Amino acid sequence: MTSRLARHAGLLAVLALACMLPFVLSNFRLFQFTQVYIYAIAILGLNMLTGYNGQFSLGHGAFYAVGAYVSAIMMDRWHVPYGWTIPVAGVICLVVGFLFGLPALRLEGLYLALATFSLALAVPQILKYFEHWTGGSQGIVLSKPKAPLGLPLSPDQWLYFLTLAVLVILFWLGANLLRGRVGRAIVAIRDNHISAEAMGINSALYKSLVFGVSAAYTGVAGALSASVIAFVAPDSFNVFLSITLLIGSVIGGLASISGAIFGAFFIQFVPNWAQDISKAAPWAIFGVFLIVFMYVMPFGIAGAVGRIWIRMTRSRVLQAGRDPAPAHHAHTTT
Amino acid sequence: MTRTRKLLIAVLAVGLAGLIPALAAQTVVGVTATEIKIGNTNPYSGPASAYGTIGKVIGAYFKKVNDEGGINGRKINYITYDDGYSPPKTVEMVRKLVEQDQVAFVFQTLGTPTNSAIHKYVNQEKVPHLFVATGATKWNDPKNFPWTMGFQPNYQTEGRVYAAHVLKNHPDAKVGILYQNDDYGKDYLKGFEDGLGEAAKKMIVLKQSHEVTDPTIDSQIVNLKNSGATVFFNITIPKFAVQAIKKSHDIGWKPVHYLNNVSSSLATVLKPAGLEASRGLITALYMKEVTDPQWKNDKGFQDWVAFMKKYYPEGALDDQANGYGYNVAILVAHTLRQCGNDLSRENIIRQAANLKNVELPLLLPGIKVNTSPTDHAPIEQEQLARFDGERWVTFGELFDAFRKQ
Amino acid sequence: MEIFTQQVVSGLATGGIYASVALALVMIYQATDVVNFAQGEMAMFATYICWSMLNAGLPYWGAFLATLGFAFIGGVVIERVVIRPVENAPILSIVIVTLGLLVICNSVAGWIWTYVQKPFPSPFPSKPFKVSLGAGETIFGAHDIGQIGITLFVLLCIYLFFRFTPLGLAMRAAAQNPVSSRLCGIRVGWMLALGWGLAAVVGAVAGMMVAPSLTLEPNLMGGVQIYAFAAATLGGFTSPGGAVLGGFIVGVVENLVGTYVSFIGTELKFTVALAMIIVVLLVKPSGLFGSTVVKRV
Amino acid sequence: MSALLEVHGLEAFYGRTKALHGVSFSMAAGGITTILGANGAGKTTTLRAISRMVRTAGTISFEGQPLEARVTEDIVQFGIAHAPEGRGTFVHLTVEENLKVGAWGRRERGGLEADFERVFGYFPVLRERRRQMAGTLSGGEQQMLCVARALMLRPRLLLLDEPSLGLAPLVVREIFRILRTVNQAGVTILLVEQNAALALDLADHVFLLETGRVVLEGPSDVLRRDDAIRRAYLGY
Amino acid sequence: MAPILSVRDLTVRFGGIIALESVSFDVDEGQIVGLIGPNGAGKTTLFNCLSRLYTPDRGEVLFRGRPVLPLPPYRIAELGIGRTFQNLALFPTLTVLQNVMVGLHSRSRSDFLSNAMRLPWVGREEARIQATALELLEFLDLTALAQHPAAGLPFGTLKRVELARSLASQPSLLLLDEPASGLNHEEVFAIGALIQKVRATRALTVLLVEHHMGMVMQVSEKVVVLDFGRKIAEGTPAEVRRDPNVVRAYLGEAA
Repeated sequence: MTSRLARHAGLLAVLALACMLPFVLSNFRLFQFTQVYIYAIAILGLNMLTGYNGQFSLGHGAFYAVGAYVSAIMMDRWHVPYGWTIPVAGVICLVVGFLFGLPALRLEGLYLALATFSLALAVPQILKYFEHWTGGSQGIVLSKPKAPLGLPLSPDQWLYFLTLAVLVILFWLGANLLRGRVGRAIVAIRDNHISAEAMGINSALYKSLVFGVSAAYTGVAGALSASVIAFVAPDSFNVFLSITLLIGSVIGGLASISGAIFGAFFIQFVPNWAQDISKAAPWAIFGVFLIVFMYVMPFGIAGAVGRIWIRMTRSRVLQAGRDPAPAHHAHTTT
Repeated sequence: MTRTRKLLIAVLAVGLAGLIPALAAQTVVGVTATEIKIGNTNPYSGPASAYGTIGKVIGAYFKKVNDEGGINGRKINYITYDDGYSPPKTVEMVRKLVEQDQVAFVFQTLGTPTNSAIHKYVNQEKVPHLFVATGATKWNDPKNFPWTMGFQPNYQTEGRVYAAHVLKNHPDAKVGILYQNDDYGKDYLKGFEDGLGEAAKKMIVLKQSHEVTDPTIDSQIVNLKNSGATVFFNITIPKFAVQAIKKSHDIGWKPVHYLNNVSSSLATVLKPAGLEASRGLITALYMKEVTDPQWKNDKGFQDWVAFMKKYYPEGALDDQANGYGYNVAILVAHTLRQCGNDLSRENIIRQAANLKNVELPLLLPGIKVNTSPTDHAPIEQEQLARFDGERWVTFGELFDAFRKQ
Repeated sequence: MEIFTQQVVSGLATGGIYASVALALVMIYQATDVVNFAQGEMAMFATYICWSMLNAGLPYWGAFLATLGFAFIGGVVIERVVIRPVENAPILSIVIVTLGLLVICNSVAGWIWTYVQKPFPSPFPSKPFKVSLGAGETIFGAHDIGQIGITLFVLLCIYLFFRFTPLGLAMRAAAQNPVSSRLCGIRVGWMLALGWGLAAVVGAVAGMMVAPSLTLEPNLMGGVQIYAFAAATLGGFTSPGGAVLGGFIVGVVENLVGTYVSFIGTELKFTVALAMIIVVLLVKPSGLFGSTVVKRV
Repeated sequence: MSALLEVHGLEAFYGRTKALHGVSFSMAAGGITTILGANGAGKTTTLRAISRMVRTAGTISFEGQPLEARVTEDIVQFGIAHAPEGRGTFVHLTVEENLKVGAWGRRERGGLEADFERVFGYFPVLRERRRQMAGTLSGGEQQMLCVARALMLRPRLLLLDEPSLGLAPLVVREIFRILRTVNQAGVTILLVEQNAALALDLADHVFLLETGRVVLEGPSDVLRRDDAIRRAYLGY
Repeated sequence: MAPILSVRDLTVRFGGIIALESVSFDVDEGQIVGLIGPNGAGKTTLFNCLSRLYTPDRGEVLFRGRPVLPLPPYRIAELGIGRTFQNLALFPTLTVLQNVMVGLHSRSRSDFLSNAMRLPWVGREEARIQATALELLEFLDLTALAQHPAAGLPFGTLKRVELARSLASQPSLLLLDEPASGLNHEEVFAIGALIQKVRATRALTVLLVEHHMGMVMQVSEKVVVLDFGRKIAEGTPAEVRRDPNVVRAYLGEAA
């Protein structure tokens, strides 16, 4: 029981720290952290699909874009308060993802990855095509939301707390989902879909639903980003976004909840560091980072942390109810 | 500190517009006795990385300024970040410049979507947003966005220049248009269509778009030829301009070919496309084409070459962007000199909006920078030119968008 | 009719570009089960090497061959140095490594050669052919024809190499059944490296054939590679011939859709091409010509 | 007769699981030795250990040269051919190509045609199927191809893993007849087999493995009468 | 007593190869039936038909008189048919406990939404699932390994984990595919005893595919022998053991 307690205490400490940040950090830093949280939500969505369920997606930027545009269009055209647009974006992405997940059932591995990649490529074009709604390539300029109820917070502080709250709720929901009956089924399908079916799991339904949930997470992240950046344009959601999310997911640790946060920090800050190291070819530095990371931590940061943790504690008896899939074992089977 | 500033902003917000200058305390940020901090974002990576060199050549020019003693004894501390042409990244980087690095002003941020993303922010924060590197029209809107200022002639204006020429010389033409499917292409298109006015519907027989990620535009050229167009307005960046010129030549389509200024480089567009195939192209220029042999003995050009060799030897001498960056860096240096010792943000934008007949070494002779509090478009003159197989030959009178309004 | 044939011809020319890169992608996938996201960038880099040699005064074919040699060595070295350490890592980790390679190639090329686009010579005459087909006249670009020819020639070479040489046979064996291959004394690791080397050669040919049409710049292959993915997916990632055919199909269909389906027009033609590919995949989940052997991904 | 293959204290591991617990035996040149035992007794693992496909401890020497430090790819250079369990057919290659792959590891490159003739002599059906994809062959033909492929190496030692697996008795008998001919042509054979009667009939020497240990050893005609084998297989 | 499982005229072809040809037999409630035959005889193919992984070309499978073949694979567990796999089909990244808990999937109901919200009843169901799983682990002497990932455990242990997982769905018919393969001598007989114990305590019917004749003979009440896709013998262990066809199929004929 102590380890579980320690875990909860640790989480609470991190959360407390996160809540204190707005009173220590500058608005700009807060904005950066807000972006990290947004990425983390998106990556958790991708992790559910790719890490836990084994369905590869190179196109999650598409759902991010859909979420952002749903939110932006609602705010811009119908003056819906931003707060309401976030769940709506999530629900719409849930449906879109589920519908995309149905045909995707027929595709495996590489072909699924490339089909989703196509989705990521097509979305910016489609956004431009429906200019009447989306503002075309000019995009939609939004207003940054202010703190409600006269809270004495700057817009950045307010958005930070809002994003943090959404993050906590979504991570809580995600963790619940992944550690329960459904989560075990999701991983079981990835590990061995034949025996999963033999255990009574309707893998077609589960895979489509996971696709939907995953898209919903990423869509919520997109909707949050629309408010935080206060601008949406097709250029914000090009194929690099999908690839960046995938990088964050793999570097953070695929089948891991905490990995989503590590990965988000990576994609937010490492390109900036790369820039500090070399102005001449920042991406070359970033590329080297990627390769070195994969050499040193082939199972991502969460995988490496997990290993170090196990080595340190040397305890084989771990607590029940933790993540069903230790990341360092993920995908070792085929 | 932040609280007082917030208070200040609150006070300012309730003040009447006319009273603002009187009430406002002068905000001096990013300036010390020995230094002035300038912020910039550029796409050093990503799809628009070809323009990254602009950020670099500006840095090289500021080094030259610093080597020569700086401006009014202050060295320029030029901070430039990569935004990868991604609007969210631009927001982040500009906020970093403004809030963390505390630059005096932001300058030459590149790209329309990227600048759109920070447009509101810099104006709310009252940070001068000078000489942005995009040809959209919205930067010249001093009423709503008093802190933002454009630089180059805007694409819509240029589109109107061509339209006027078409109406005058080929009133019965059938017009075919190829444009890049983004803000840049659509701005040109809008200017051109507006310029044609009522005649647009009748004259334009086919519009074809392409994505910047498309490998080729052959198909579009084939369709344009097939439409029977006798005038071709070509709104593409250099890579596609080369293809368009080559392909239309190859398939034997010989329209009156208007090529947008963006792709007017001899070295990177016309030569690869074939000088013969390029003969007769019409474009509108405001800068000296750095690869055009006619400027070989021009003082401004020679100065630029000498500068490039000394301060930016790795930069390409056949890249118009390096000439562009040089021009704009000189303009900002000029503006700062004009500020004298008052380097408050208010004065910087005030001076930037008070440039009178400034000449830049690589502007075409006769083209001058002029701004005013109601005119945030520094360069508004353009000159039509026709390619004679060797160089751009200017013709007709200088077109001045501002005067015409 | 004239427009139709002209669009088909220009689609074939563009399709030839996609096909040549798709071929390189398929080669690595067949040899090593890895989808190399850096394929296009490696090709671009090799093309720059060729450009530098041409600039230094080497004759075209000399530079061409030297570039192939460079590409081969480069491919082998990349496999041994960059890919091998992550050979046993999860497949997505390998994907990330190739993405790293992609950004490195792109960034370093921009750093060395700048982003200014450079004309790249074609070995073929510049004068186009005009052919009367039925109603009107159809024009074939000489370079386009030459490039399609070279792509088909490379495909033929690949076929001959794999079909008739002991080394080609060993590579096929190693890709199919590494365990049995080891038991037969085949050094599977080196076969994988060889696969990368050859794919790099195929890519370099593609780069040198593409560059005259698109002009050389570091982002030369960005768009092309995306289409090449589409082509390889359509044709089937396990079939070189299918990938080439997929390239032509994508090129032609995209042009025809853009020309004849007016409400789509040119703005959505790529989207439509992608949608088509997804539909094809749904009917045939491993592409038109792909084998149904379940591959590790 | 000097020992061709000598195995001493061989242990083998799959991950952390130990599959062999100190197997020792030696084989003379020229004979046919068979390893018998129930499923999971470690028969296949023993062959895999010789071919360096599993992590091992202990020594393996072939004609006095140690094999432990070698990698699988090198084993063929000693003249050891391994026809693996499940046949390891290259299903997308033709029969002829499969045979060519089998010849890849040998030193001398020439004489391919002669070798084809030799193995087609043993397995005439393969000659008919020469241009056919190996995947289209029947199970028996694939097994023949597997042996033929191993013979293309011109091996001195042939490791054979369950050649009777899933085959009709008539086909098995045919294959075993050929193995005898091959042996008479000078190839030493180490055979892993579940069909005990057949194996005992073919082999001159037998090892019985049980749970990773050699429990019984001797000439086959002696062991044929031993109940241990019956027990190991039929459980009574 | 009506048979719990009836296999009627089952025929499966792969390409040209006939894997099963007109196989018919019954399994009576409460029996342990052994299904034996040499490698490649079609035992696993038959099993895969029963759990709907393959669709036979002809024939019928009735479970308690109800046709099984029209159902999708994931509905089989619900009916009360559990199975294990020949080469272990555990979920390697899940812990032993979680593997067994997946086995209870068909005996639990909570959905995506209620799981994510962790509604009180989900917590109760989860507790029930876990308690049942732990009980099974206790029963199979696996409690100490509950939190260990399935990957990396010894083969024999994994066999028991798989057995536990298949029991979790409280099947009335258990299909065991080579439970003894890869086990050592002592383990084989231990698992034999275990199967009998399971049958006795859980009121099960067991259909057992097994290579290890000793074990089959020890535990089965009835044995069905397949060879080359055909049923060559059926009867009590003693009868089958004496059947010359069986002896020939197993020990082979000396050439």
